[in-house]
Amino acid sequence: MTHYGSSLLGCGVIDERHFDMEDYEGAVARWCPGCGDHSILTAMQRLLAEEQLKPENTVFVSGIGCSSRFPHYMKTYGFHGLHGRALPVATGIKLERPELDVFTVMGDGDCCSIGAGHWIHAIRYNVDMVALLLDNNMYGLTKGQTSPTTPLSFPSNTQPKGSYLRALNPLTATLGVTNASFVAQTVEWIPSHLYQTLKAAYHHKGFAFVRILQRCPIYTESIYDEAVKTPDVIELLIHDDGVWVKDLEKIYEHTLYHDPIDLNAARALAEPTDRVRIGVFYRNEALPRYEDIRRLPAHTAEERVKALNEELDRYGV
Amino acid sequence: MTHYGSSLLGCGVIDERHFDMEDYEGAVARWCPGCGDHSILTAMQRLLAEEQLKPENTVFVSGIGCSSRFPHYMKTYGFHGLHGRALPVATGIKLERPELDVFTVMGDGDCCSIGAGHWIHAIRYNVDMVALLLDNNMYGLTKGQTSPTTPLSFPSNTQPKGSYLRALNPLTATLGVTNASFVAQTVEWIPSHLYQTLKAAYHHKGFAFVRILQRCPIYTESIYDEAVKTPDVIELLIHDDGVWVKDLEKIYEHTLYHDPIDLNAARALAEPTDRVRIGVFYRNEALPRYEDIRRLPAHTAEERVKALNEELDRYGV
Amino acid sequence: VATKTRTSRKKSTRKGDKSKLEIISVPETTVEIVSDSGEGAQKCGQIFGSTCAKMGNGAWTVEIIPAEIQPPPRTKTGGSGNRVRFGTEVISNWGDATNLVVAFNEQVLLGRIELDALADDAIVLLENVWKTHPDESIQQEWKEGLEKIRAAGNYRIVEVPMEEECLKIVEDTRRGKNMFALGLLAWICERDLDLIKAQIAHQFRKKSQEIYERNVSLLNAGVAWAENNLDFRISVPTVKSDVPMVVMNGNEAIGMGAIASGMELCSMYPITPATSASHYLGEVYDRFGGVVHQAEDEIAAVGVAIGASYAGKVAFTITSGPGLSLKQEFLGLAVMLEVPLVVVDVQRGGPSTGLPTKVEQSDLLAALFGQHGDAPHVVIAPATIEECFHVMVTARRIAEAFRTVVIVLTDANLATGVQPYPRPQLDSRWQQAPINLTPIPADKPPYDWDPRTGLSERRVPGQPGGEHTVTGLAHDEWSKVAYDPDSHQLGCQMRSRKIAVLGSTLRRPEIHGDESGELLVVGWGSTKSAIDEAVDRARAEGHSVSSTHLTFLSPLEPGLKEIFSRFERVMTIEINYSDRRDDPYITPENRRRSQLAVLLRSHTLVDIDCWSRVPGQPLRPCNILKAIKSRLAVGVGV
Amino acid sequence: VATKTRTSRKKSTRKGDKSKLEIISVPETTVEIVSDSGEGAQKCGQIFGSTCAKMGNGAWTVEIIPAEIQPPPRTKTGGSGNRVRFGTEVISNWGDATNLVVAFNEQVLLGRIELDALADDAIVLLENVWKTHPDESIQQEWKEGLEKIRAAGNYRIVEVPMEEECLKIVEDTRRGKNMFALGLLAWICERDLDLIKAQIAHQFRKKSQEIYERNVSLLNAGVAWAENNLDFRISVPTVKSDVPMVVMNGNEAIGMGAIASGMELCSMYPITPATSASHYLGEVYDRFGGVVHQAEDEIAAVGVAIGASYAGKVAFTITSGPGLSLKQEFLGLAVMLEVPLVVVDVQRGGPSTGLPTKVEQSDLLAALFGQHGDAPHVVIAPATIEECFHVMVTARRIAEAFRTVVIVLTDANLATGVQPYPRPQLDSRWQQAPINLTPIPADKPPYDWDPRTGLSERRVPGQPGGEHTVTGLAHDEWSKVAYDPDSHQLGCQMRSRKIAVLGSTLRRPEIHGDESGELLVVGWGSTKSAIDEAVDRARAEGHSVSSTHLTFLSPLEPGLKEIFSRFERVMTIEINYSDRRDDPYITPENRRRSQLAVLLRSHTLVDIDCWSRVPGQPLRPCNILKAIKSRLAVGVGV
Ligand SMILES: Cc1ncc(C[n+]2csc(CCOP(=O)(O)OP(=O)(O)O)c2C)c(N)n1
Ligand SMILES: Cc1ncc(C[n+]2csc(CCOP(=O)(O)OP(=O)(O)O)c2C)c(N)n1
Ligand code: SF4
Ligand code: SF4
Ligand SMILES: [Mg+2]
Ligand SMILES: [Mg+2]
Repeated sequence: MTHYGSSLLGCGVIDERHFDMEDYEGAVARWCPGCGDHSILTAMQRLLAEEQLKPENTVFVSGIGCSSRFPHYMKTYGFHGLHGRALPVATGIKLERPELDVFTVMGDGDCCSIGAGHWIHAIRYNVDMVALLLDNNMYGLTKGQTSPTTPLSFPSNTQPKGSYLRALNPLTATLGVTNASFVAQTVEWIPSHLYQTLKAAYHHKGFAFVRILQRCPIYTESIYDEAVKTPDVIELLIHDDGVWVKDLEKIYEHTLYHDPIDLNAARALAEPTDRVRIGVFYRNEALPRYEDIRRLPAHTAEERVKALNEELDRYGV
Repeated sequence: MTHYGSSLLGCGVIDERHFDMEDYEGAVARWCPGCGDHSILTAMQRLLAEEQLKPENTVFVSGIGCSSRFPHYMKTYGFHGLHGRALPVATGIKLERPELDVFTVMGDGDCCSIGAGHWIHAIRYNVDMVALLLDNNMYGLTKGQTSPTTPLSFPSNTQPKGSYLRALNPLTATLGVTNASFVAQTVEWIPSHLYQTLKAAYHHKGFAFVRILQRCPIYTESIYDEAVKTPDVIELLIHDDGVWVKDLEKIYEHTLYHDPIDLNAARALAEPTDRVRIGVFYRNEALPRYEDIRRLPAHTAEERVKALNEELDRYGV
Repeated sequence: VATKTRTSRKKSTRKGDKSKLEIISVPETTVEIVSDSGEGAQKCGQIFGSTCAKMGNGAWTVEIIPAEIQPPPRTKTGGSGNRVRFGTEVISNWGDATNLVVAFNEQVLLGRIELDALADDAIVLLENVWKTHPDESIQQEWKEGLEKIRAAGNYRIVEVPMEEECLKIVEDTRRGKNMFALGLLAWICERDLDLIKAQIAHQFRKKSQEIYERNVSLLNAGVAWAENNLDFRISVPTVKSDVPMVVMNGNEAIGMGAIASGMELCSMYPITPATSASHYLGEVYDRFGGVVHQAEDEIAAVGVAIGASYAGKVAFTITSGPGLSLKQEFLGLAVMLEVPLVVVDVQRGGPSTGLPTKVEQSDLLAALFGQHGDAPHVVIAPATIEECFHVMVTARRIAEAFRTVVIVLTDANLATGVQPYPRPQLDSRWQQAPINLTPIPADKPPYDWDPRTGLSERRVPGQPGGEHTVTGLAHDEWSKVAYDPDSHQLGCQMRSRKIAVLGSTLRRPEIHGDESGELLVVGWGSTKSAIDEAVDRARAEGHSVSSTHLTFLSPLEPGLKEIFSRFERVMTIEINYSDRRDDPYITPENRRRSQLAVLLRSHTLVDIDCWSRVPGQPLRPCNILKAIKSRLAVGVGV
Repeated sequence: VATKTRTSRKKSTRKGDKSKLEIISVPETTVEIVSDSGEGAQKCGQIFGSTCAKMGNGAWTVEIIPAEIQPPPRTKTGGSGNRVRFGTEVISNWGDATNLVVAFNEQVLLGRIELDALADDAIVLLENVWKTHPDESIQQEWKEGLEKIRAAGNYRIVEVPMEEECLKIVEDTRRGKNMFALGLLAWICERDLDLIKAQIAHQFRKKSQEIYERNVSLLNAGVAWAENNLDFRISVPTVKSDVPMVVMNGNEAIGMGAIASGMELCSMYPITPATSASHYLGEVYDRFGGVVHQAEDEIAAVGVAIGASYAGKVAFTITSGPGLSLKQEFLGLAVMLEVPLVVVDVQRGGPSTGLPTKVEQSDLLAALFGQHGDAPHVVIAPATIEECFHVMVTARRIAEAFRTVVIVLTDANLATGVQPYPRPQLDSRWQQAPINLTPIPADKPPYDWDPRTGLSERRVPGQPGGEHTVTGLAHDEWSKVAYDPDSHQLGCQMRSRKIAVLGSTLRRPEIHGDESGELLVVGWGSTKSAIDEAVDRARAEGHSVSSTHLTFLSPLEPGLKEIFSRFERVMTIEINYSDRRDDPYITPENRRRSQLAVLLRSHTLVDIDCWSRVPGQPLRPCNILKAIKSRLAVGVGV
């Protein structure tokens, strides 16, 4: 993301603080043992340390869900809001304070079900933020209901005989929306790839949407089992403009060189296959960012009063 | 759509009524002179007459907007509901009464802005209905505000300096959603193509989404001007499984033979060009329909009581 | 309906001799111009209205809006135009009835008559091209229409060959009649032609000089025709006010007030009748560093506003009933997080989509109680267009100082009504302070509630050492999720307490009329002026009645019970639904009462009666007067 | 807190001689089992609870839920399990305090003690593996923990080597201790082991026989250990009820009630604590031709239900507070269209996301007034699990007969509480009639309102000749958009009238206790049994207090004012927020009162006081008793 970090705070003075990963640790994470959210939290703390982001200028925004507890576990500013409504809040924050680094953390129900309308429009606005979809294919916090990304005929408490619909594909859905500028997929159980993807998303200028396949040992353990155990299932999308983790090809032999500027290819690659493709599907920094389009020079109270008096003149009798 | 029409009503007796277009005319349409909605209404009345749909077994569902006044002007059952919420209501109707023919009429604000979440999910459910997007690129009823489909920098009352974002493309958005089964585009000023497209949508088994480019002489007159005046701008997608209006090629010379089963091609074709492509982009009847998946045999009151008594036995002390 | 004009005209010497010009001199009069939509009556009415204001009259202009998007020509429901009530003194409501009307056809006039818009002795100027219209059926309609009109009241009807006269100047009279009509009215009401021309020039500033001139000659033609053919003029003395005045509608006032308060973001989704405020801001806001964000829906609109408020500066969202319903969940969140937020609800007819363009006051209880759970917050209702301006400054201040949600309830009557009022003397201290990024000491909790007041200091991202996560879950002073009984009880208590503290700073409402008596009428919002006017008339007739008007609905202003106790009867007058006392099945026990009455009965335990209607129109002083008298007629406690 | 057991034990002869077994014979007792989550205390508690029910005891089982998704082991807030209160008579609430508790570690026990869950003389069975735990710090925690525990009350503490004993049978004691504990409780409380084994068999029906047997041997081990080491048993006589009984929780009752009412569609979006009702229906509904539709959000959920209702059969949606807020707009539409609809709100702690798993009664005003505009509808609140079943039949009937929205307010206490109640005698007439497709005469309007009652005949698609478009805009009897004053006034009147008509069919509420006296306590919803119990105790102590409980909140039941007038004081007791009389800044005038109190004060003008708390727990009879006494202590009208 763009860096205004110190502009407001440091006012010229060099900020000599150094931050370690621990400096970003908030409350003790209360996810289940083996929950994929833990490793995402770690990767994020590593990223912030690597980028030396100022805790006070970083905001994590979330909805409601297991995944949405994320901000509580970071030692930054956080907004744990309403189920499905993280993106409008994050958009408002960036509109008022473009200099802040904003990360939005959502679950699959949060983002793709109740939040779907905001999701589509956040992609359009292309506000400069990182938007993470922690996708465990299930409603976790409410104890196991079918989500839009639940695989066909996978059982849940609301659909005990198995999900009635094919899973929604968050990648093709995102890629179908005009102004999509960054679309990536990664998995929480390959830390190096997860980290590099978060990093790429962070450095992207615009709305960086990352779908993270996330294990939920409680409700969807079996779903990612194979993908976790057999490297053969994974296919790496590699490119200099995307994510290219050195040496990862040694473990995951299926690789595909894909230029993320190619939208049609991205859409085709995003279609479901028996492989799990991870990497950056699409990336285009040429697209305008809403908060830039709307940015205005600051006005002092006096300037406003002066201008408003001129305005009132127009209405004088 | 599938026809249970007489099954409930006629109970074996042959229904000898014949319906002319006039039989489908409700209140006098109160759209502005030159409003594209008029010709859509006419095409629809023609379709119902051609298909001899029973007025009592046909339901038009809409949201709120100029376009959503549509049901009032039809002499069928109608549900003029809430802004953005037509699709859930229509889904409920089909769940309870699959034998009814349901048509959903939405505006571009209605469907693509406030209704976006329902739109995405209605595509997923693939309920067997016709869903029309009457797209005048503007909020009409509320007197001219930018809609998601308003072209970049086209002015409106809320964005007088011009729309800030590129227009959302309803076709690529729809095609990005898993289970999309019918996606077409037509224009209201070519009645024969409009009619054939409605007809194809009606006969499609599943959620038939049709974007109709609709003129609004009051707020967006200029937008479709060129497309209306110069046939050269139009490009016909033709195919036996799509829409193929005899002799139309004589006027509109740009034609493209496109097999609507090819999803990748459909997505590529749906991308904006300086041509206006009309026809069926995608069509796939192999996909399951939600109301079919969920349909259950009817139960009598007595059967229910009996089964519930058995159930209560399980809870007996 | 009886009117001042009538009485005063009686006084003026009437010879019945055409050569002698009758001057109807009155303290106030009400003028209407009504046409098919598209014939420009509204433009004419607006210019006439602001001319009155600019000349120093008190004036109130309201729109006459057709029901349909595109009504058919020559229909009763299709009428479009304006009503302008103006007088020597301040005028703050649309009054009882029209004394002078210019109608472009007899059908739209009939529509107005059926809505009981005209005074019984109104003067009617009626385009008569229809009389001789080629289309037989139209001639027939005219004949029958005129009979109906004559039967309806003792109108003084003057047929005007508007078409004929205008054709002398333009071909398409649909684009000209309105200026001719303006000329008629200008002459009759002795309006300043230079002021009118100046406004025509402004109206057509983007058009060619030629168009301007054509309109002026149409205006002059109207003046000339009136001069040559009419034997009366209406004279409403003007007194130039000594303070500078501005003239605008309530939504423009809301917009300017938002600017004056220093709010930088209006996050909205279009909905009538709120939208025009964002149209206004869309035009000018960026000159003040302000942004109008049109969100994808009302939920996103309030979410964006909350995000911006959380991030530093109080933002606002503006909507109407259906949008309020959609925002309820987010309002509860803002209350819980103690993020300041201003919400404007420009009320319209309900329930559901209801009457989108019409006035109603039926969102009061939803604004007060619509959020699930216990979510104390502030609700304020401006009563005049001037208050629409100032309420935004107050609302932003309260939202910030008390870290809470402030809902501002206006309505379609204020939103579209145009009135001159004293020009606000702007103060840069009304503007909210720049974002404060001073570091936070480690031992200071994000909710450092003062246990007595429940108040705490606002904190925004960027303040070093202040890192914390706000949450809609029950939480303690450190904003940590806390489900224990004490934490939740304390949080609820602190959020409620600060509203009581705000209440303790309020003044008791003023009484219009005697401090005690037989009947007290209580109102809120846009009905103030109509109620006060009715009360004045009742008092003039010797009745013992007073009125009071509430600006704060939550917290309520102090002293209400004591005030009510000084009157034998208390009743609210509102534009929302209540069962009538004599309706079948309705008992004093199960009667559905109007919304303020429900609130005040609970608050004061006084047996507060109500008179309320949902006509989709502002209330008329004369009808309020009737209600007052009939209430005085029945015994106490009935 | 004082308890029955204590008193009665005093009576039982105590020798202090180990060989002599003490029988603590009591009319009722309360048992808790609490462990770290994942150790299966809940399964143990459920089996124990339903065993009590099956043996013919009155019993009430509530869950003890940890705050966090995955609480760390051995923490005070991490306790998970059940409380079972059972007795000879009917038991309908969780009571005051626990008399016997089995705790898997000292920390979760401390958590319960801090929540004041234990009776002062409670018997505590405590796993003591921690005492000698390799980890020093844990040994330390144990030492300090036990000191705290001893300091907290006069508990009779028995250390149990659960780990040691279970290891004789299984390696992983996390999967076994709960059955051992069940054995302990079974022996102490003289429970029927065959009934217990049958339920273990049912619990593990999908698992192997071996697993079943392992659990049974753990059970037996627990029984044996108790027999050999304990010198007391608790005896609660059972009387087999003469009517057949069923045992379930409130959400299961809601689900079965929906089936009994003939509703075929539950359109929902998951939200705690409502979801388990749809889990239940998800399992069984299709056997009744019913569908659980999980929509994309709450708005779509209610929209789908309305669509289905409109198309033929009344459908329902189920949610909790946040979902209610989101549904408000659609509820207003259903009222306006007069489409029947049933909405269940299983209330939880608010505002906002609040306390998702905890009980509260704070959605009352939002349910009554949350829709913008005037939208009269029905609100009902069941008070017991039995009523949860029957209310669904009533709600569906009213929704259909009155063509309106019926909101059913339950809460987390009813949703998760498990209790035996008389088995419903099903009646096929409870089922809604098949869709009626008879043709409609041309002259019959879609809203053929009876002008006296506002009632009209329902019409569904498929009825020839009945074609029309329903609209949320103001409309006339033909469902044609109508903005004229009379049409809108009439529509509002008809929609209000029919609710009054429903009210006229209701019975006045019954009084628990004397028909008049010093104090009347008014409640609604799940607090009934706790209030009545407290009132009984107060009366036993000679106080003049009665209680009454409201099932209908809109329309209100008749005769309330008259009933209230027979008591010197009236107060509501609710689980929602109210300012305390003695809070700073709080005056009788500005005091925020609990929600039913607000409603009843307005309705009856009686000075109704309130005592309400938001502990995130059901109220305890003992606390209600305190409140009653303190209210009686202060003078009238204070
Ligand atoms: C408006 C609203 N609806 C429903 C809920 C209940 N709820 C909380 S989290 C959640 C879904 C959780 O699933 P997901 O978004 O996938 O996140 P996860 O827990 O799997 O990380 C739901 C339905 C709520 N809190 N608010
Ligand atoms: C909940 C809600 N929000 C907003 C509105 C106001 N409103 C009515 S129609 C409309 C949009 C109309 O535009 P569109 O959907 O494109 O339909 P069109 O009028 O152009 O045919 C809006 C915002 C409303 N009625 N309800
Ligand atoms: S339930 Fe699943 S998603 Fe939630 S914390 Fe546990 S493992 Fe993670
Ligand atoms: S405003 Fe536009 S869309 Fe609406 S009726 Fe008129 S022409 Fe049609
Ligand atoms: Mg999930
Ligand atoms: Mg539109």
